[in-house]
Amino acid sequence: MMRYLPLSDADRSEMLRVIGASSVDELFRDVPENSRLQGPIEGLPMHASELAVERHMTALSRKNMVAGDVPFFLGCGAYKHHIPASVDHIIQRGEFLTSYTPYQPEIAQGTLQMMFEFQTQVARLFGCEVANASMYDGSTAMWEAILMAHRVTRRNRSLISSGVHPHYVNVATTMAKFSEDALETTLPELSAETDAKQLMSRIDGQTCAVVVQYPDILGRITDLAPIAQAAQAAGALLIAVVTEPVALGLLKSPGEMGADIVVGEGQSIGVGLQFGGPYVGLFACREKHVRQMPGRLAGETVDAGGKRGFVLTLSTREQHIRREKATSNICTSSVLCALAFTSHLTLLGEKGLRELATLNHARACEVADRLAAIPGVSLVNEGFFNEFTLKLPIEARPTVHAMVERGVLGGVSLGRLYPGSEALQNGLVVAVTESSSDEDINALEAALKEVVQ
Amino acid sequence: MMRYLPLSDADRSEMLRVIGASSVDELFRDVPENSRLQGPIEGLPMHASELAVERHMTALSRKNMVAGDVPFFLGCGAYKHHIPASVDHIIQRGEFLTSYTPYQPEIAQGTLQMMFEFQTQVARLFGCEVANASMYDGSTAMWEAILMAHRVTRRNRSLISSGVHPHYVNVATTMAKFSEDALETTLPELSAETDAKQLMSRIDGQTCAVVVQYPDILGRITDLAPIAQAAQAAGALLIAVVTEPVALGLLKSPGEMGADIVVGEGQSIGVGLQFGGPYVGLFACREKHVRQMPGRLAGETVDAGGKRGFVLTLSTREQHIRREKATSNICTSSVLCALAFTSHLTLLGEKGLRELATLNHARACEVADRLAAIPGVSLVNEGFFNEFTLKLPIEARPTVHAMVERGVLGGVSLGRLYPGSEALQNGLVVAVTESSSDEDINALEAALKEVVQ
Amino acid sequence: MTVNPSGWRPSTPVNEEGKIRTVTGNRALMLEEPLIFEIGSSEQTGVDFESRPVAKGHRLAGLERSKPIGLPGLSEPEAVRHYTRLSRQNYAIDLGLFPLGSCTMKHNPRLNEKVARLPGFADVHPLQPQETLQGALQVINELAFWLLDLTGMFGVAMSPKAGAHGELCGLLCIRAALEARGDKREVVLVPESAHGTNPATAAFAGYRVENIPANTAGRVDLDALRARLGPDVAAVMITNPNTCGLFEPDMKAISEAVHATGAFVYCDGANFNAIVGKVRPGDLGIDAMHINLHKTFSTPHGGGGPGSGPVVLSEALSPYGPLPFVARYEDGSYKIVEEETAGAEHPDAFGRMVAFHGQMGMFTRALAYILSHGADGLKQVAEDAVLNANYVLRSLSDLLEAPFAKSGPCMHEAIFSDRGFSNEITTLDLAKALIDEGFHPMTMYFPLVVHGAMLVEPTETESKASLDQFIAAVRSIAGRAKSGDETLKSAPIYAPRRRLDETLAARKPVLTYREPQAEQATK
Amino acid sequence: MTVNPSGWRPSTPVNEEGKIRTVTGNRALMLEEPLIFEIGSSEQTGVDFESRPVAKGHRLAGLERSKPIGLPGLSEPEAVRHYTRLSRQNYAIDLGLFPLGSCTMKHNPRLNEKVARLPGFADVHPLQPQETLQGALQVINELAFWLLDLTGMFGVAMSPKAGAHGELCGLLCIRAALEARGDKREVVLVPESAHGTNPATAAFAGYRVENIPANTAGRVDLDALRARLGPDVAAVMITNPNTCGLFEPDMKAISEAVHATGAFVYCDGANFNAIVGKVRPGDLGIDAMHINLHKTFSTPHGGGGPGSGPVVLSEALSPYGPLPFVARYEDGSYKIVEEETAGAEHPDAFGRMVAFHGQMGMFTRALAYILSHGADGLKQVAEDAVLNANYVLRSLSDLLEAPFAKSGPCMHEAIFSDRGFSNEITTLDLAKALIDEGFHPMTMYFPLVVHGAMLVEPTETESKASLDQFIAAVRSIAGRAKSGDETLKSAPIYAPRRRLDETLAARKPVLTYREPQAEQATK
Ligand SMILES: Cc1ncc(COP(=O)(O)O)c(C=O)c1O
Ligand SMILES: Cc1ncc(COP(=O)(O)O)c(C=O)c1O
Repeated sequence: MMRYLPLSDADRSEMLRVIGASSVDELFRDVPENSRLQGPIEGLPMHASELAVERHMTALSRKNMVAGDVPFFLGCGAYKHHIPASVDHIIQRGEFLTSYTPYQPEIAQGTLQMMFEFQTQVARLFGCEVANASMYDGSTAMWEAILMAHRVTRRNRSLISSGVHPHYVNVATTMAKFSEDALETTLPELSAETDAKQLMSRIDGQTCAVVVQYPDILGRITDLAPIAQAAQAAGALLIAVVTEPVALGLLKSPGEMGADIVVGEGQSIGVGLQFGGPYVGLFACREKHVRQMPGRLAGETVDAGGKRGFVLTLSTREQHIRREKATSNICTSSVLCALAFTSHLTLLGEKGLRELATLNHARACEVADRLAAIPGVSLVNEGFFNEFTLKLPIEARPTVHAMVERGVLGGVSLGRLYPGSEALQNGLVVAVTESSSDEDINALEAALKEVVQ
Repeated sequence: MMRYLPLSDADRSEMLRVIGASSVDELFRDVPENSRLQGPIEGLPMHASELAVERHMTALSRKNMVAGDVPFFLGCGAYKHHIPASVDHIIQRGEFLTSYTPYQPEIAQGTLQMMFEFQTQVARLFGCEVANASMYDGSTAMWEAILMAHRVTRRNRSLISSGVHPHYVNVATTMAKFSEDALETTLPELSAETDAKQLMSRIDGQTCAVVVQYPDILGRITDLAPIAQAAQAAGALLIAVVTEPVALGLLKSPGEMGADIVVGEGQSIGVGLQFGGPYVGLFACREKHVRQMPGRLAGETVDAGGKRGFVLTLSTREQHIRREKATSNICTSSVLCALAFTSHLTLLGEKGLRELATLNHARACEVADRLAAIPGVSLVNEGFFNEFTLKLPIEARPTVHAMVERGVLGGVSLGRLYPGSEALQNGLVVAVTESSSDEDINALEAALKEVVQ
Repeated sequence: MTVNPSGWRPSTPVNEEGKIRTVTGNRALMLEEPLIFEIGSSEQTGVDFESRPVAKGHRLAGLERSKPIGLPGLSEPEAVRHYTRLSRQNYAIDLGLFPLGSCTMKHNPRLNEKVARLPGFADVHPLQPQETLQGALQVINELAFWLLDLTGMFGVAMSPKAGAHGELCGLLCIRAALEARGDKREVVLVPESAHGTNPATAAFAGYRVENIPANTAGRVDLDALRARLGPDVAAVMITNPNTCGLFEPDMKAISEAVHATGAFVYCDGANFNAIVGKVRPGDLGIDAMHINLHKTFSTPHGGGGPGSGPVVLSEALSPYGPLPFVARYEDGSYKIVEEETAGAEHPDAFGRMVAFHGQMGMFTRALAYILSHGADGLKQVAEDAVLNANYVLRSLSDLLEAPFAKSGPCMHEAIFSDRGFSNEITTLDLAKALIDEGFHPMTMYFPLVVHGAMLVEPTETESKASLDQFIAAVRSIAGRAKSGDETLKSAPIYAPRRRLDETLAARKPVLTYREPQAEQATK
Repeated sequence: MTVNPSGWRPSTPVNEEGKIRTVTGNRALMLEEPLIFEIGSSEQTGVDFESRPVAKGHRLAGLERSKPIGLPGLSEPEAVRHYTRLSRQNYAIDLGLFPLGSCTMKHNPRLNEKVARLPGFADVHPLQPQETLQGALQVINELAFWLLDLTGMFGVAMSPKAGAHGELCGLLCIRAALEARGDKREVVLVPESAHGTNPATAAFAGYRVENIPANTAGRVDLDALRARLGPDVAAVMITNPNTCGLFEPDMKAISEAVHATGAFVYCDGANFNAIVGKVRPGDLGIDAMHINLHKTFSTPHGGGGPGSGPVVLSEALSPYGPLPFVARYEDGSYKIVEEETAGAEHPDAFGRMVAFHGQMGMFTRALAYILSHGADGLKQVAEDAVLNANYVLRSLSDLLEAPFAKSGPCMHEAIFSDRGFSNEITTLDLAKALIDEGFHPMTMYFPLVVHGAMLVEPTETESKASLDQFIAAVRSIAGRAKSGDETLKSAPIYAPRRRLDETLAARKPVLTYREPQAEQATK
C-alpha cells in the first residue's frame, strides 16, 4: 500500500507473534483509549502516488515568479549566484544527505573532515582564528554572537549599527526582550555616510559589543578598524556581520580590521535562494574565546592506529553535555548547507572567489552608473560591493510592484524593510551579480526609467 | 582557465622537465608539422562558463514542446510513464555513472550484480530462460535476433510481420541489404485482424525466422502460440518483439507462447522519452542457444575466499575475444539504462507492474471508447493494451498538427510512419498511460472532436 | 532471508587482510583522502567566468583586500572526487539500519528531494513582492494546515529552524503570555531524562531550570511534579513519548495539574513519529509542541541539519506566536504578516526569531511527505515504528537488560542498559562492535536515567529482514560482552578509522588547518 | 603532496583486520548485499497508484497472463539501499584514477548531467510533430556542426549508438559508395593491434577480414599495406592514434595509397582525445571516422553504455550516410530527413541503422562539453592528455619495459609489457595489486601485439598529484613483481571480492537467478 513502508501484513503478524501481542493497538495501550483516534485522521486524504504529489507541488511552484526566469536584482541578505552543478551532486550523495550529526567518528569521517575544512575556510575568509561548523543562519548567528560577547565581557549593553539588516536587528531585539541584554539601535539614513562615528561616540565602559554589518544593508562599506579599536579600548567586543561573503573576495576581512567575532550568512556561496531557508550561519572568533562559542566544532586527532582523524570536540560547551549551562541550545544546525558552502568555495578557490567578486563589483558599478543616470534617480553609496542604494524620485515600494508588472524583479524597496520610516521610502536597494545578463540589465534600466518618469 | 583541467602551468613545466621535452608540441612530433593546427581551432568560440552554457542549452530546450506540460498521447515504440524519483537518484550514483564495463570484477560487483538481476528480470518478464545485459535499443536488438536465428538455423530467409514497427523493419531491411539475409515484409492494414495467418502460410523449409511484434504497431494483440508452432515445425525460430514491456504485466509472455527469441525496447520502464535515445535493448532466448547470443552476460561464480560473486562470462562470443568471428560487434551497450530499467522494475515488483498495467489498460479502454464515439471516428482494434488505432474521417497527419495548435500532442499518425501508403493515411495511433490526467483526456477528446468535424 | 545473505560458502578462512600495507594507505575501495589544503592551490579553480573588461577602478572605499586569504581551489574533477571519497567514509540511512534513538533516522524519499528543487521553490527570493510568491506562501499554509490537523492544535509558528529553536519559540510564547497577564515566573521544570536542548532552551529563554524526577516505570513522577508546581513555575517541559520510548499515560492529568497552577505545558515533539496519525497531542492538554520536520516528516538530516521545527500552539498561546507568518485571505490570496502589518492583526506576537520565513526547503519536502502518506499512511507509520521497536525489544530483552520491558510495550524506541556485561565491557564497546557488523550504533548513554543506556529506534522504514540481521548481530556481540571478550575493546577494526582519541582533541584543540610551515614557525 | 597523504603517524602496526569474522559478513562500510530475489517479494512494491475503478473487463484478446512472472518488489527504502550498497562495490572515475587504456575515462562534468535532464530534452517524444521539436533538432545540428569543425570533414551521421555502431555505419557508407559505382569488393584490412570491434564490424558488414602487420615502431607497416592493396580491398581500418598510443605519422601516405587503389580509409576515432582541437582528421585523407562521444566528449560510461558514435564522412561518402538526419533550412527551421523525404534530397542514403534519431541524451551532454571547453579548452585537453601519458611513460619506463618508448613520446596513452617480471608474476597480478592500492587497473593484454600489455591512459582530468601517487604504487608493485613476490598472487585482498573464478562461470553458466527450491527440483 505505501511505497515507503517495507513491512508486509505477513511480517506484521509474525512480529506481533514474537512480541506476544494480538494487535498493534495493544502496543499503544499506554495511550488512554479516548486519546487514540479510531480510524485514519480526518481531513487529510488517503495516501497518494508520486505522480499525484509531484503534480500538486509543481502546480504550486508555478505560482511563483522564478528568479532565474526574469531580470533579477534582489539582495538584502540573500543573493542569487550561479551554483556549479557539481555542488548539488555532492550534497545529494546519500552518505552526506542521510547521515546524522557525526557522533560515531569512525564512520563519519566524511562529515567531520568536511566540517574541519569548512571551519578553516570560514575562519580564513573572515580573518579569524577559529570558526564553528555552522549555525542556523546569519540572523540567529548574530544573536548568538551578542550572547557570546555577553559571556566574554560579562556586560550586557550592546550597540547595533543602523546598517545591520533590519530582520537581524528584529531577531536580536525580540530575543533581548527575554534576556538580560539591552540593545541600542537606530534607523539608517539615505546617505553615503554610515553611523560609524556615532557608534564610536556611544561606546562606554558598560558596552558589551558593537555590532556592525559589512557591507551594510544599503551596500555601504566602512572601515571597521577604528570601531574595533574604540570598542576594545573600552573593553567591549566588535561583532561584524557579513551577509554577502562573496564580498570578502575583494574586501579586507573583518578579522583583519580587528573584529572579535565575525558572523555571517553563508547562503550566497553554494546554498541558493530557497525563499529564505535553509541557509547556513557562519560563526568565527578568536581562539582565546573558543570555549564561549556556540555550536559544533570538529577537531583533529588520531585514531588507535595513529592515523589522523577528526572528531566533534569541546562538547562541554554544548547542550547535550552541559544542559542548562551550555553556551547555546543549538543542536541540529545546518551541516548540509555547510557542505554546499564548502564545496562551492573549494570549487572557486581563492582565484575563483576573487574573479567572482571582481565580476560582481564591475557589473554593479556599471549598473549603478546607468541607473543613476536616469533623471531623478541618484546613487546613495560612495563605496559598495555588488549592492547599492538608489534614491528614487518616487516611493520605491510601488516602483517595485510596477517593475514586476513589466516582468522585472528590480530590487528591494527600503519601504518593505522599514515600513515605518518616511525618510527611507524612496530608497531602492539593487544587487547585481554574475547571474544577470546584459539583457537583464537593459530590461531593468528600461523598466525603472519607465516607472519613475 | 578551464574548470575541468587540473594541471597548472607549474605542473606542466615540471612534467615536461621530467619527460625531457622542451614543449608540449614536442610530444606531438609524430604528427606531421603541416597537419598540426597552429592555434585553437577556428570557428569554435573560446571556453565558456557553466552559466553561459546552461543558458544556451536551456534556451534550446525551451523550443521543444514538453510531453509533461501538455495532454500527451504518443506511443509507437516510446512511452511516457512516470518514473520514480529514486531511479534518477540511483543512476546518478557516481559509482554507477562513472564506471566502465566491469572488466575487473573484484571492484565492479555493483554493476555485475545489477546486470545479473536485470538479466533475470528480463528473462522472466519475457518468459525465456536467459537474457543478456542489454543491447543499444529495440530496433538493433531485433536485427541481432535475426542474425542470431541465422546462426542457429543456418538459414537466411525471414518473414517480418506487417505489425512490426516500421522503423525496426527499416533497420532490418537496411542491414539485410549488406548481409546474406533476405527479408519479406508487407504494410499493415487498418483492420482488427493481424497478418498471423498469412505469415504462417508463408513459412517453409527455408524460413529462418518469423518476426512478430506483440502488441503490434497498431496496438493489436495476437496469440503467438500457433505461429511459434508453425515456425518450429518448419525448423524456423519465432522472434517476438516487445516495444511496450509494461504490457507484459497483464499479457502472457511471448516465451510462454513459444517464442524462441524475445527482444524488446526497455525504454518504457525507467528510461524516459529522451527524444529517442539512449534507450535499452532487451534480448532473451533459450538457454540452449546462449552461445549464439550477442552482447554481454553476467554470470554467477565464487571468489578465492568462496564468496558468491559475479563476472562477465561466455566472452568467447564477443568481439574483444573472437574478433571477426564474434556473434556481434557490440561493445558499449546500454548498461546505465539497464540500471534504470531494473531499478524501476524492482520498485514496481510484480504487484506494481500488474497495477501499472491494469491502470494503463483501463484508461486506454476508456479513452478508446470516448474517442470512437466521436462521429466519423472508429476504433480499429479489437484487442489492445494501452495503445490503439483510430480510423479518422480525414487524414491523420494534418489532424495531429491541428491538435498541436490546440496544445495537444494527440497521437502518432500512420501517415508519418508510412508516408507512402494511401490506405493508412487516416490512421491515428493513440497511447494512454497512467501519466495522462482526466483533464488531459478531456482536452484530447475536445481537440479531436473539433479537428475532425 | 538468512543472516548471512552474501552467499559465502564454507572454505578455509582467508586472513590476509591487514598483512599487506599499501603504499597509498588505501584499502581497495576504502580510500584515504587528504585535506583540500593539502591538495588544492590558491591558483587552481573549478569555476570559469566570462572574461569581461573590468570597469574603471574599484569603488571599495579603500578597503580592498591586500593579503591573500588562503583558500585552496580544486578543479571540478578533483572536487567531485574529494567529496565523493569523503562521503564514502560516512555511514548513512542509505547504507543500512541507523537506529539512533531519539533521532528518527527514517528513509528520506527521493521525490521530496526532487520537489524541493523545483525552480519555483528553490529559486525564489524571500523579499520578492508577495504577488510573485503565492505558491510559496500556499505551501507554508498547506503544511501548517496539515500540522494542525495532525496535532489537533489551534495555531502554528512555522519559522523555527530546528527542534531546539522550536523549543525556544514555544517557551517565548509562554513567557509572552505570562508577561501579558503580568505574571513573572522564573522556573521551568524539566524531567531528568529530557534531551539536553530542553534545559538549555529554558536557560536561553531566561528561566531557571529545575529537574523533575522519574518514577520506576520511567515516567514523570506525577506526585513529585504536583508537589513542585506553584506560582513560580512558568512551564513544564515534557517529552511524550518520552526519551525512554515510553508514552506518558498521565499526560492529561499532568496538563491539568500544570494548568491549575497557571503554568503551561510544553511538549517536546521529537518523538511524534510514534503517534503521528494515531494520537493528537492537542487532545492531551498541551500548550506548545515543536515538530522536528527532519524526524517525523523525513526531511534529510544531512549530517546535522538543516532541520525545521514548527511549533503548534494552543488557543491560549497562539496570539503570542512569532512573526512573520502566512495568512490566507478570503479571495484565496496569501500574505506574509510581518512587523508592518502585525500591529493590527496580531498585536501580541512576540516578535521575530529569524530573518525571512523559515525553512522553505524543508516545508516542501514535509508537505510532499504528508500528502504521499495521507491519513492511512501516517497512521501506518506510527504503527510500524512502534511494531518495529517492540520487535527489537522482545528479541533482545532475554539477553540485554531492558529496564522497562516488564511493565509493557515500548513506543517507537527500545531502551536497554549495560547491566550484565562483564566488568570491563561497556555500552561503548558494543556500539563500536556494531560498526564492524555494518550497522550504525544506537544512541549511547542517553537518556541519563538508564545505566549505560542503549536507545534503539529502528523507525518504520526498516524491513523485518533488516531488523533480524541487526538482532543477530547484537545478540552475538552481547554474548561476547557478557563473557568478557576483550577483542570488543579494539572494535571497530574495519571502519575507515579505529577509535579516535577524543581526549587529545579536546586537550589540544586543532580546529582549523595550519600549513606545516606555519605550524613550524609557531613552534 | 606526499604519497601517503592521510596523516598516518608512525606507530606499532595494527593488524587485527581479518581476525574477526562478523556475523553479517559486513566489514563496517564494506557491506554485503543479497540479490533482489532473496530480499524482495512479489507482493512488495515501492510504487503507489491512484486506485481507480477498473473499466468493465479486459480487451486483451484472451491473452491475459495467468501465471506469475516472478518479479520481486522492494519498497523505496529497501530499493534505495539495495542499489546504494551495490554501487559502493564499484570503482569509478569519481573515486580515483581509472587509467583504462583505449577507454578515455575522463571526468564527467555534472553540468552535462543537469543539462541532459532539462525537460525540453529529457521529456520529448521522438515522433512528436517537428514543429514541436525545433530545439532538439537544433542541438543535433549544432553538435554536428562542431564535430565537423573539429574533424575537418564534410558530413556527419549522428544516429549510431556507440563506437562499434559507428564503425558499422562507416563501413556501410563505404560499401554503398562502392556498390553505387558497381564495385564489389570483399576484403577489409585491419591491423593486428586493432580493437576487436574493427574486425567484428567488418564481418558484420559482410566483409572478409585480413590482418595487416605492424612494424617494430608499433605503426602500420606501410610497405606491407601497399603490397596487399588491390581491387578486392574495399577499405582499410586504421586507428589513429593507434591502440599502442602512437600516432601514425604516415597517415597521409596510407590514405593516398588506399585511395589510389579505389579503396576507402576508415579511421577508428576512439583515440580522438589525443588530438582533438590540435589535428583535424580530415587533413589526413580519411573517409570515415566514428567519434565515441562517451570517450572524447565525456558522456558518462555508465558501466558500459549508453554511448554514442557519430561518424564524420568525407565528401565522397557523405551522400551515402544513413537516415534519418537533421537538415537546417534557410528560414532557420530544422527538419528530420527520413525515408519519406530522403528520396528527393538524399537519394543515395543507405537506409536506417536505428529507430528514431540516435542518442539525444548524449548529444546534449557532448554539446555542453564542447561549448564549455571551447577551442582553447579542447586544444588543452589534447595537450594535457598527451602530457599526462608521457609523464607516466617516463616515470615508469626505467622499471617497466616500454616497447616503443625509445622511439619517442607517446600520445594519450602509455604502453608497457610484463617482460622483466619474475616468472610466475603476470600483468594480471600487477593489475590486481593496483586494486588494493585504490586504483583501477590499466587495460591488460590489449593490444595483442605487446606481450602482457599494460595500456595506461590517464586522461587530461587527472592531476599531477594523482599521477604521482599512481606512479609510486606501480613502482612498488613492479618492484615486487620483478623480485617474484608471491603475495601478489593473492591480490586483491581489500576489495569487496577476492579473485573470481571465471572458468567456473563459463563452464557452468549461471546467468539468471533460480530460487533454491527450483534449483533443488531440477537436481
Ligand atoms: C528529544 C529531543 N528533543 C529535542 C531535540 C532537538 O532537536 P533539533 O536537533 O532539531 O534542534 C532532539 C534532537 O536530537 C531530541 O531528540
Ligand atoms: C579503439 C576502440 N575502437 C572501438 C571501440 C568500440 O567503441 P564502443 O564501445 O563505443 O562500441 C573501442 C571501445 O572500447 C575502442 O577502444
